[in-house]
Amino acid sequence: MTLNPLNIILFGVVLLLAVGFYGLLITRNLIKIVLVLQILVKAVVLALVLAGKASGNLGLGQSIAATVIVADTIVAVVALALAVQVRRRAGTLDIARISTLQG
Amino acid sequence: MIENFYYLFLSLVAGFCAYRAMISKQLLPSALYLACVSALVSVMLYMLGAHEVAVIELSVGAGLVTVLLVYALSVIGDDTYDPTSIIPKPLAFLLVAATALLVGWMAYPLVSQPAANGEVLLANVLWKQRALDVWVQVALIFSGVMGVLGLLSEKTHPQEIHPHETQAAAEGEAIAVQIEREIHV
Amino acid sequence: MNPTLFTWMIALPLGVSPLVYLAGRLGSHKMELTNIRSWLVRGLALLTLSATWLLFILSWDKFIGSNENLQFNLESIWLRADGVSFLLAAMVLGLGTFVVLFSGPYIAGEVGEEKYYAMLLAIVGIMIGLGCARDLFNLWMWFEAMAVSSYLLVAFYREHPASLEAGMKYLVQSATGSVLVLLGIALVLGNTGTLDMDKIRLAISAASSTPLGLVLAGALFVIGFGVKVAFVPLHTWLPDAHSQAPSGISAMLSGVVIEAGLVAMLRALSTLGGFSVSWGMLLLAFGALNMFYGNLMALRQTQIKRMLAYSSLSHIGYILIGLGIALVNGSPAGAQGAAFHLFNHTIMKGLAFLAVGALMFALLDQNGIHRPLEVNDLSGAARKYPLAALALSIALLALGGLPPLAGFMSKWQIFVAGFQGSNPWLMGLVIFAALNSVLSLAYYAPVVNMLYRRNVGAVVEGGASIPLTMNIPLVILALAVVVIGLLPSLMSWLTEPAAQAFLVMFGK
Amino acid sequence: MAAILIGLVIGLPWLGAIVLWRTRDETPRLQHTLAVAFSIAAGVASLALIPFASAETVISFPMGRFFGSLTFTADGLAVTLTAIACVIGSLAVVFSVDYMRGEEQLSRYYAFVLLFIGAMTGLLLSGNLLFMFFFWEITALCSYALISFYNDDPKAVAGGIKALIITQVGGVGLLAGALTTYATLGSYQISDLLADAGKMPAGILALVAFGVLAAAAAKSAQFPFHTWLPDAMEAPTPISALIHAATMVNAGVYLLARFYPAFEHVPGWKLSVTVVGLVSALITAFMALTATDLKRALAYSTVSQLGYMVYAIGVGGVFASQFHLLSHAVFKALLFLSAGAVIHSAGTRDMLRMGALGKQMPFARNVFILGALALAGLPILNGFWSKELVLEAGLDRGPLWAYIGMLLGAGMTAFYTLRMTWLVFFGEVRESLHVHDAGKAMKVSLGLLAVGTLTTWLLAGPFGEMLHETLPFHSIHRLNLSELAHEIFTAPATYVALLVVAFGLVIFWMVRNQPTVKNEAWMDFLSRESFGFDWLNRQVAARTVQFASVLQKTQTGVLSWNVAGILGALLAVLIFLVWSVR
Repeated sequence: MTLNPLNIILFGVVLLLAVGFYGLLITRNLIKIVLVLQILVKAVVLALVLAGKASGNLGLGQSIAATVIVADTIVAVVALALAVQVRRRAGTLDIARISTLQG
Repeated sequence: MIENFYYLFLSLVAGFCAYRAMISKQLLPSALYLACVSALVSVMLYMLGAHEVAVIELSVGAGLVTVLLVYALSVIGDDTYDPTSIIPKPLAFLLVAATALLVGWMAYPLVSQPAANGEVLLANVLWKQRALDVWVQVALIFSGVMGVLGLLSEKTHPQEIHPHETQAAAEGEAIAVQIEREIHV
Repeated sequence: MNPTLFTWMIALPLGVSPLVYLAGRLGSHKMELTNIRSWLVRGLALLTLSATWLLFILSWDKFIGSNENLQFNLESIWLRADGVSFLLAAMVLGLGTFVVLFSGPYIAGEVGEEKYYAMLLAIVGIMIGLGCARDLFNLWMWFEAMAVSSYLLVAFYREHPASLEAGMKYLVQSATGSVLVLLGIALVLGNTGTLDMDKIRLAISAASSTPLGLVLAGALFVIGFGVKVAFVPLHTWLPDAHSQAPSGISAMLSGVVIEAGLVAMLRALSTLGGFSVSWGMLLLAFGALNMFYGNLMALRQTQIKRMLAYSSLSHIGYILIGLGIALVNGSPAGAQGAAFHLFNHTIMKGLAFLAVGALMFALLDQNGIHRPLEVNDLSGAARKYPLAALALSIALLALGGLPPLAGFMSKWQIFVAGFQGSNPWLMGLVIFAALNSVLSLAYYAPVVNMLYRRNVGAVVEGGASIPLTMNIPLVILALAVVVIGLLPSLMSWLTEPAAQAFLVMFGK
Repeated sequence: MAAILIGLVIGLPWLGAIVLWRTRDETPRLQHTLAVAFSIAAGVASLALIPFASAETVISFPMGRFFGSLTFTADGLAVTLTAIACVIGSLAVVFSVDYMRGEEQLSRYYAFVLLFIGAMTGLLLSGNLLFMFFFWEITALCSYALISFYNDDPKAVAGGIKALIITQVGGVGLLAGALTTYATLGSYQISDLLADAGKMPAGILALVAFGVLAAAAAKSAQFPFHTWLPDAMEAPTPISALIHAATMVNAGVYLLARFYPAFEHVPGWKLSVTVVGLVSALITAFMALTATDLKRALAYSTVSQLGYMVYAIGVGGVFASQFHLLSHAVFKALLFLSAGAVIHSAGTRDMLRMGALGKQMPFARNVFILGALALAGLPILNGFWSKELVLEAGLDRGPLWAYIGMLLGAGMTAFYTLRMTWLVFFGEVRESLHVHDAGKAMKVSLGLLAVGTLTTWLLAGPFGEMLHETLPFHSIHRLNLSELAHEIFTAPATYVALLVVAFGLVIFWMVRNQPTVKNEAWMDFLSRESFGFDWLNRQVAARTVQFASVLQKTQTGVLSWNVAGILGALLAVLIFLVWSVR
């Protein structure tokens, strides 16, 4: 096992992913959930560039990473808009308090 | 190698910032920590040779998203309440740790022998080879704009609703109380 | 004729979508123009869809005439229209047209009407594009665009906390799924250095053994796309979203969006070739789980839209079993049954949601009541709404798999495939599926019974009438369900090429 | 010609169903007239079809890959049962004119009755397993709709659902049989299955055979699926006559008779059929001993008599079983309809509230007695001939213990038959019910059925001849009337059976003054619970619902748990894949 930079970046990606998923599981504030999703996106962007680098096709990796950044920013914007609307209509951001649909 | 050390340091700090962003009870510090994560990731991207993406990540990820978050916070007010997790934390930890270890182990062979690097200019790839992606992205942005307009534009500005005022909120409250009881038992 | 004509099926609805929005904003400060704007928006949407149908027919002609896939490329990214693409396009266009027709009175006067139609058109174009995408990342782009354009539609009633709640769960879970898909794409890119599906296939078949990274990528595709396809236990957003969205959108979500997710998943998985039996087993396992879980959950529902949402889970189960059998056995019958059931599910579930929507519109919305429609509200509805009640009954009985309706024939075809290999496990699975169909009758039949009760309930008593434009889609879809049940080979022109394409995709 | 007649027999009722569905409830006379016209037309067509009986496939219509061809074959077995279904069905419709007078939603009622008759004839005439299953399912749907016709009554709704679910569960057996046949022989044609059954691997053939047995038992309400039929008595009485005499329950027996040559050599199959018939005949006869609900008593006797038919097939007496089916269809329709006349005017089904009604409704009494005697198997009514034929086949070719069991059943039948008649029409007045005799349309149906009860046994000769001629795989033993009479009257078994019947009658006569037969608690319990199977059904239903409500808790509606579901599934899939790739 050689410690090349890519190994360490893979470690970083997995670390960010783990933190992000853990955050998704334990967070209850809607805005924070959007924020945590952004951590996951960072991890994915890093992973895409890493994959491009590892396969010797960095341009491709870069290109889709750039696209992903923009696309997921849009998702974040819509999510924030939804959160704002939830706050206006339901009066709270706590997902446990807006869990009326069950069963 | 010194490069390895840099990467390790950056990864750890990014992980730490991400952790702080996730764990912080206040939203504003969370947003700032997220910006830090973004900045650190873009440094790593830069070091990997992905200069253009690093710039985009820095401006969009660290800049725009932070601005948006702060803006949303200012619209909402100071509702930064983030109470105890619903899922037992050890369970969440186990689930995430097991998945992450498995993913890491399975993905490892990929990076064990990196290929030689063929440098290609991003602009060439993005606008020439991947032009269709860009077109779809236009559709996506349009949809997103529609979404934001549809969700937020108000013909009349109704009174903001505060907790405990609506029936749904009351129901939600009851459920939340029940969930909290279950957590503490 | 130009072989790239099919790309206009994608471009036209997408291009007109902003125009629809702009048309809906014309003189928006003048209240007296509301009706005109409303007509303009709907007319434009319908016109566009009609033109798209024309394009569909022309490209279909080309496709069948030349007997090979239509293709188009912009530099390195290819779009190819094969049988699966055309099946998806037909489903999307068909249901989209009916939903636009149906939504006229339903959405009229709501805030954001023009955005509703704009998004409806956009999502039609996007889904057709998704069916043609042949580049892994491009596929993700279409997939993400589909998700983004459906968020607004799900949370359309933005005044209602429940609707926002459903939208929020849908958004967060979809986003999580798409992150997983992206990781999978990164792994494929890292292993093969390319994103073009055919090149990936070549690269993988050249390698001697399957790298572990690609196995991981496959799992990530299954789970990531599986969120949208509503595999149990990734399905948790579905009952909420389907029951809270406007009924036309519920029909779209259940009738085509989850199917589009399935197509995306199969496209992505097929590139990983190699050990397709494992994928087959995985699909079979999820199929059995979906079927059983969906049926049991539907058994206890009192809200009819939620019940239909759970029944979607079980029908996805049947489709997965058909596909799984095709992968495990390599039997064309399984693929055909799955393609046929995919199509039938679109018309049956579309009909069911539209009929429920029509009843909901007449019984609740018109009286200004905003709450879910309960089964008990329908007591004696057939007295007052014979057409809608009959349409709903036909849809439910077809979903339950009773002949001579469409659902019976496609389930039968899947079952035949299961028995063909004389594999005891598959035979057992088919019998389990058949018993599940019986179980599903335990919740479909009481609804039908409720519709035809003699006692006309208070809710039905006070209901308004159902407008003509809502009834037209019901009549056409109900006729389709019956006729396809009687002449099952009627749709094979569409489903057989799809099954063929599916098998080609997986290299059978 | 045969093709046209087959088209008419199936098409006329269905056309009638569509027409009646569109009629308005404000015009009941029109509805009655249309229904009678369509059903009688179908009946006439079905009778006209009889001379054209042949083993040839008459209609063939390709349906595309995986579905085979839609074929129809009008052989002796099919045309006889078709005639029973259509003729007795049309008599039930005629009876309904009086019975359903003033009821609401007649369009739904008649539409489903006609749909039912059409589906039943389709099931009988179909030469293709897939379409047999197809029609099989439609009859199940129609029976559901008709049993819960009074759909505001929770009992009727529950009875309908029960019938639907149980027959559908059995139907899975037929489904498996049809699929296996197609997968092995590449054809859905019944004739191919009969011809090539020997070529199928033994295990596969056994699967088909027992699948068909399960389907038949469920449809004919045989053990262990006998629980749905008593609950189905919530239907209007003409429906009970239609379902339980003319159409649906016969389908199971028909299925066994149809496939008998294919499965005859499957080890254990004939014995299983015999046992199913025997157990059903005995336990339901036992339940009929204590029943106090008139229609339920008749329902139990139906299952019991169907047990005789199934038993007959189990011992190889296909002709005897079909002959008994014919007799039973006629006399049981007579019994149900005359009971319907009583219930209609008395307003109750409880026999303990009736008594001495005979004086006020002499016509109904007379025909009921006629039917009852046929059911008890007294000479020279049709029930006598066919039951003796069944018993004789059993003695000749079946195990002795089964024969003795069936004899016991015959004695019990005599007992409960007389008990029913006595409780309703004779004895003391227990409650002064204001009753009136049957109406005009009712009398027409009842009269015709009474004539049938007296005479259908005369058809034995031509019936046997026709079966012999048109069923190439069955090797039916031909028997003309005088041979039949000779055989029955010279066989000592006949006299043994008659003795047992007489014994049953005498025993009832001795206890007639305490007709409620201070039932022992255990007897009541066994009857009420259908020997524990009703309890079993309830348990299965309750457990399913309970499981479902536990499962509902998994849909927490909380986003955190939803995401945990995604991660958990990812973990599970990864573990599965790593395990399967290694």
